[in-house]
Amino acid sequence: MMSTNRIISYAQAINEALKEEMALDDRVILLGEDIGSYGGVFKVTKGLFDEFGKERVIDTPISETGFIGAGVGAAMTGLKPVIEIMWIDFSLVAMDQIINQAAKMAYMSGGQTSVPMVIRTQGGGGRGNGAQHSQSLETLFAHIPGLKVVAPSTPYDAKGLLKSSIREGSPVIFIEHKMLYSQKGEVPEEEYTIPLGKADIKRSGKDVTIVTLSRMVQFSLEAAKELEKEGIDAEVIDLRTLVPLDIETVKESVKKTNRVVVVHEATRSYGWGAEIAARIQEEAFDDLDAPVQRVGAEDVPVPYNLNLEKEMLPQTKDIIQGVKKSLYLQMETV
Amino acid sequence: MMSTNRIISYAQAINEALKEEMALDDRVILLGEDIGSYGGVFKVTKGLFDEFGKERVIDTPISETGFIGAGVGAAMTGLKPVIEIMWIDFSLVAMDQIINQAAKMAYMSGGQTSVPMVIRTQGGGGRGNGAQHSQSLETLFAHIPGLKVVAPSTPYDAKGLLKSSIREGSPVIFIEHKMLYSQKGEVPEEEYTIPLGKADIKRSGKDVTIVTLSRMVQFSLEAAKELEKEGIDAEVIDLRTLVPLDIETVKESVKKTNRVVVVHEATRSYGWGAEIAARIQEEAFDDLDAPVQRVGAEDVPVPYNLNLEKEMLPQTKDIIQGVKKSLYLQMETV
Amino acid sequence: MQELLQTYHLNENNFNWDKNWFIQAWRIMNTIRVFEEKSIQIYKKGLMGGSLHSSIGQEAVAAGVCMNLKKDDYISITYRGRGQALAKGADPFQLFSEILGKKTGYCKGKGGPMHITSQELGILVANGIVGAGIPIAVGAGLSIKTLKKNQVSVAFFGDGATNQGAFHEALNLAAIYKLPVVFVCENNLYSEMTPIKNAVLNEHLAERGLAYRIPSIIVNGNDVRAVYEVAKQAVERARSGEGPTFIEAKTYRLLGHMIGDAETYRTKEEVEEWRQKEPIRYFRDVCLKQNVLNEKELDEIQQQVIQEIDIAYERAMKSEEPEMEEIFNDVY
Amino acid sequence: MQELLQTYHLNENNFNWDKNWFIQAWRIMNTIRVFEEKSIQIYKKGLMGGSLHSSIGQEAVAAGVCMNLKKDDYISITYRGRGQALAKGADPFQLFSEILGKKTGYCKGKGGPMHITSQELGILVANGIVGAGIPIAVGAGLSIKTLKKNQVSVAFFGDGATNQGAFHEALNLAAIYKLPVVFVCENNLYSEMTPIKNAVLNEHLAERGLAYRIPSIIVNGNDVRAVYEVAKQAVERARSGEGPTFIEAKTYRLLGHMIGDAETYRTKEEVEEWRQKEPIRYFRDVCLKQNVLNEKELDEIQQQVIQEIDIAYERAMKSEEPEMEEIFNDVY
Ligand SMILES: Cc1ncc(C[n+]2csc(CCOP(=O)(O)OP(=O)(O)O)c2C)c(N)n1
Ligand SMILES: Cc1ncc(C[n+]2csc(CCOP(=O)(O)OP(=O)(O)O)c2C)c(N)n1
Ligand SMILES: [Mg+2]
Ligand SMILES: [Mg+2]
Repeated sequence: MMSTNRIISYAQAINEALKEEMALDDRVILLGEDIGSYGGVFKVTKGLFDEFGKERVIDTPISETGFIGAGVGAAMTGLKPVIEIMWIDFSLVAMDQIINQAAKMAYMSGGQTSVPMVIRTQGGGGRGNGAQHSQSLETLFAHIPGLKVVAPSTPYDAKGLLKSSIREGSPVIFIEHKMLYSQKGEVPEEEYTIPLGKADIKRSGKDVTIVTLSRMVQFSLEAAKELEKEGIDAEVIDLRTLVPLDIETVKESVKKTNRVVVVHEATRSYGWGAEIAARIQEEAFDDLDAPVQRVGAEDVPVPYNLNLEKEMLPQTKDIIQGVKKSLYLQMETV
Repeated sequence: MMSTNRIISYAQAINEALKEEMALDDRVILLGEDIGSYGGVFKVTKGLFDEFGKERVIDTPISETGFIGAGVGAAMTGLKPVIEIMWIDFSLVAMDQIINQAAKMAYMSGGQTSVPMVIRTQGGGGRGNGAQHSQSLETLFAHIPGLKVVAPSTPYDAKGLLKSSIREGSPVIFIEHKMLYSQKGEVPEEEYTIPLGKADIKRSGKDVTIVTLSRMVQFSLEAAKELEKEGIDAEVIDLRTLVPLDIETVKESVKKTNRVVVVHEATRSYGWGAEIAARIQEEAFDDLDAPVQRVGAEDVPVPYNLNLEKEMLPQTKDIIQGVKKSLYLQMETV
Repeated sequence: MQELLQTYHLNENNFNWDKNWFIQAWRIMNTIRVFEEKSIQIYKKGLMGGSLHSSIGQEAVAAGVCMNLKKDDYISITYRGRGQALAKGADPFQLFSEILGKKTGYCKGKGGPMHITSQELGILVANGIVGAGIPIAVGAGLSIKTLKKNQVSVAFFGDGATNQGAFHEALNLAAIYKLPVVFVCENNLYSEMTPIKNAVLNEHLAERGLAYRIPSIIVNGNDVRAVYEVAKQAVERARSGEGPTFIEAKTYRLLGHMIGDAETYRTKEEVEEWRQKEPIRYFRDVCLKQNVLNEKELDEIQQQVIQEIDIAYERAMKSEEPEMEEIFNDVY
Repeated sequence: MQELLQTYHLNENNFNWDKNWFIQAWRIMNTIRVFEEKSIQIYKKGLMGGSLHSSIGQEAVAAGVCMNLKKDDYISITYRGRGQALAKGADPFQLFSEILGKKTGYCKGKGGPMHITSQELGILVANGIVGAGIPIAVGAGLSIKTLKKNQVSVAFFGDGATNQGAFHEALNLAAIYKLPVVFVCENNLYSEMTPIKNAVLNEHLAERGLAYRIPSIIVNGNDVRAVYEVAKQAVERARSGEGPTFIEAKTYRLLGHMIGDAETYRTKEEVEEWRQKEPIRYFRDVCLKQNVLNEKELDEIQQQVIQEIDIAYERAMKSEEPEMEEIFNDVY
């Protein structure tokens, strides 16, 4: 990270990325619900309508299949659409356009066409939004060849990764976290980008490797702090992108720590943590002194009640417990 | 399996299950495209329209969101819909009704309502149907709490599992394989059901455990035969259902063989094989003498050209190779 | 085709509710209003999670439609659906409990304000996904027809929902299968912050019903009597096996999309104008002008309602939270 | 609203193509027919994978529409789309190569018969998902408008596709953004084995365009001249910034849904009746009756076409398979 003292929010960082890329490249347009003069329900597109006009910041009717599909067609014919799906849960009404169309277009055409499109959306729980507004669905996209999947954890990463995503030649699912929008962090004035597929070590440590992304990076850092008090030195790797996956950085870390905990907010079973676990044991079996632990949400829909929701989603204490398990420490000590 | 000599096809077995359950329970209705007097494009519903009439075997317009949604509503109010999605790839146009509605209804209502509905569909490649008609999408459903996921490999299993699925009180995604429809096998005259969540050991062996389902069971059995010639004795476990997952049977096997290969037709990365690998290393770490190997399709869309498709999808030779890898044998000998 | 489209005008001379119906309408609309106001307080006090979408200004639609329904008739509603639930007979205590996330809520506190369900009252589900409840209501219609019941199924949804594919597919299914379904589109002029006039070219959303050859009718959604009459016809058609009807009820959302909405997308004047026409004030005037209910009677009912709602709220506040183990129940 | 719906009747006296246009129409339609017949042979010989959906009987729609298009105009087509591709100028050799899975195919053999694309010819994509190509065509329209190009974008789809949510959402977007899009619904009376009359209540699918206030026109899809005229107006409207048009071309699929379809859902008589009205026979009669082209001229062109197709086929058969490494290309 370049030196800077400028502190802005995650939402503002994303806003800046959009603004800069739109200024740089006329072909970048925005599509989505209430993103125009209102600036988006999470205020991420604030000011862009005034700056770039209604031809480039386009309010849509509530028809995600329609406007994602239109994005695919627009991307194939010269534009670079950045589309907001207001909540990741709503991507499910447009799944055909994402998985059967956007993801497969380049391949089915033998490379003739491409879909340089970004779908920005936000996921995750923590606000009591209930079962249809709190999901972490990144694994669904990561499993589909043809899609890149990004999920930033800090304002700095959000900006740099979004700028790269917009410059990609293929569809990118860019997943923000609702609980991070107001979080602040350092973001330099100068331009920068962060390449997709490069994990970031958010904390170095030697005893155990925590592999995570998005909001769980924060929780993992908190867990690491707690663990430090007990003399456990955790390394926290922020994957930043699931596709491409930077397994090398993870393997490097495992060589050193010999223990891994994968942490995600998605429900545990068949979640992306399984892929990380599978890869590590495949490719670094002999480096492992203990099974890879997974910390994820319980395998149930997200309940509304805030206490239940908290219990259902992974928390700092669950990460601590996962780490201890991987260190074969007594569970009772947690 | 009961003793019998009756040999019928996978398609016929499914047809029988539908027929029997419809005869048994008036509330069972069928919905889908061309399933009526035509009997379905794969002929699975043949004869049912004549037998049960148009009130119970209902042709739908091409509107999967509409009729899956109607299925959800019907299931909540007294019917037991069995819905055909002609190709699993088309489920993507109805993903909201499956994931946000069917899967969450019971939970969101605090258990007041339930959705006893089966979505029958067929997936997989091998026929040159191209990228939008050859996918193996079972992992997407398995990751969603609230859905059960079944994928039978034989006529016997197909019939018994479908009958159980129809009797379930919650939504079941029942995934048939297009290349299995004409395959024949023993199916007794007498009634039977197979409970969801019980894996079946299709071949016992002591040297390595192959964990698989659907069409890959056949390929795995072929691989086992080949391996036998080289003195390798493989156990082949057919999971039959991903949710519920019978990890116990797998772990039992691993205790004996100490080596596992997971085989699926879905693309490898973030596929369900990762979950199996993750679970085994979590719960049977000390039983493993080698990393769990995964054999899956390459991480690309399914190409049309039949040779390319074959190369892209897992074949018997890939399973053999996976087994040898897990036995630390030279790859060159394959 | 055009002949399937009608605009309903209430004939004041021909309208003959007896006094009890006036009282009932008044009571239901006030119950909704007071409940919603209390909910907003709850929300602002930070006592609940998620977002809160108020239906203040739209009470006449819920009341007018549901006054035609029996307990075992079905309704499918939305995140903005506590009003319809109340009109269908929901208990304010259980509703408050639900939005407070209490064990005593309709969904044990697991559904929340967006997902009110009452199996007992035929409230199928309140949906957080725009448009998604429409095919579900159609499915209930399919059950009714297949099981030869005498019920009807009503789908409530907004103007914005008519742009979703689910709307389109569901209406066509109801049309071709001739299902006992009533589609009630509450056109409150906005979908979130987007005026419906920016999202469709149609002057009347009822035009959309015609695409499926469903009889479609436009009604003043702020006049509970007019809504009642139109819904009555539609419900009767449905019950007698004549198939679906599409109702466009023209109304207005007096508050923001959700509590906290900056409402930069509309003028204070516009809101004020609609406030003059809002259903409770309007109905009060009708009652007075026609000498059905006097000031005192009206006020008394209102006071009763306020008390009932207060009691329900207090009780809900004192109720228990669900146990943690609840997390694992009701998944399958 | 109703005023937006029209039925087009060709005025024989007013119709003034010059001879070259007649020749072109004849050539295109025959090219499609012969190509399709050859494809069926290929399929029956087991030389290709997947399924094959023939457009025999529907040639006039592809020809009549595409004769109005320039090379850089866009079309979005379906699994039944080799006809439209040919009408848009596709090379039979590259098409055969594609359905044979050869390296020399439009998509290097990776797309197959259902997924013909030609970036160069503006063939955006052939879709295997019913309805999915419609929003994609709308997106191309959005590019044209945003980038201020003089192109148009045409979406071809079937009668059955009008029941998909994607159709609904896409038409509304094109309407409100006034995009240069022409929606061409080939109503061939069936979606797979289901007669469209079982799937909608509408007599004319053009009624559906009205729901978005899109001018909608019904045309005899078996008369290439009528299709041409109607498409001409639509394309002109689009190019001049007046927005989308919906065309319902009434036609008939003379063969089964796919090769191998048992066709139990319709009578031989029905098929025979339509065979009498099929576009090539019909157009031949027109040419002869109006003395534009004589038997000999017509036959000669047909013979040329047959030869060209044969040569293309032979060349394609001799072409190479793609390399195995192709699997890993073009994913991102
Ligand atoms: C599929 C989907 N897209 C977007 C949203 C976000 N959203 C919630 S309410 C709403 C507006 C709905 O407008 P309308 O149907 O008119 O109902 P109203 O809120 O006015 O009652 C939107 C866009 C959603 N919940 N679901
Ligand atoms: C979403 C979806 N549902 C179902 C199918 C299976 N299917 C393929 S073609 C077809 C019929 C389409 O009918 P129509 O739109 O009239 O086109 P036609 O085949 O007559 O050209 C169906 C149902 C599909 N490809 N996609
Ligand atoms: Mg609205
Ligand atoms: Mg058709």
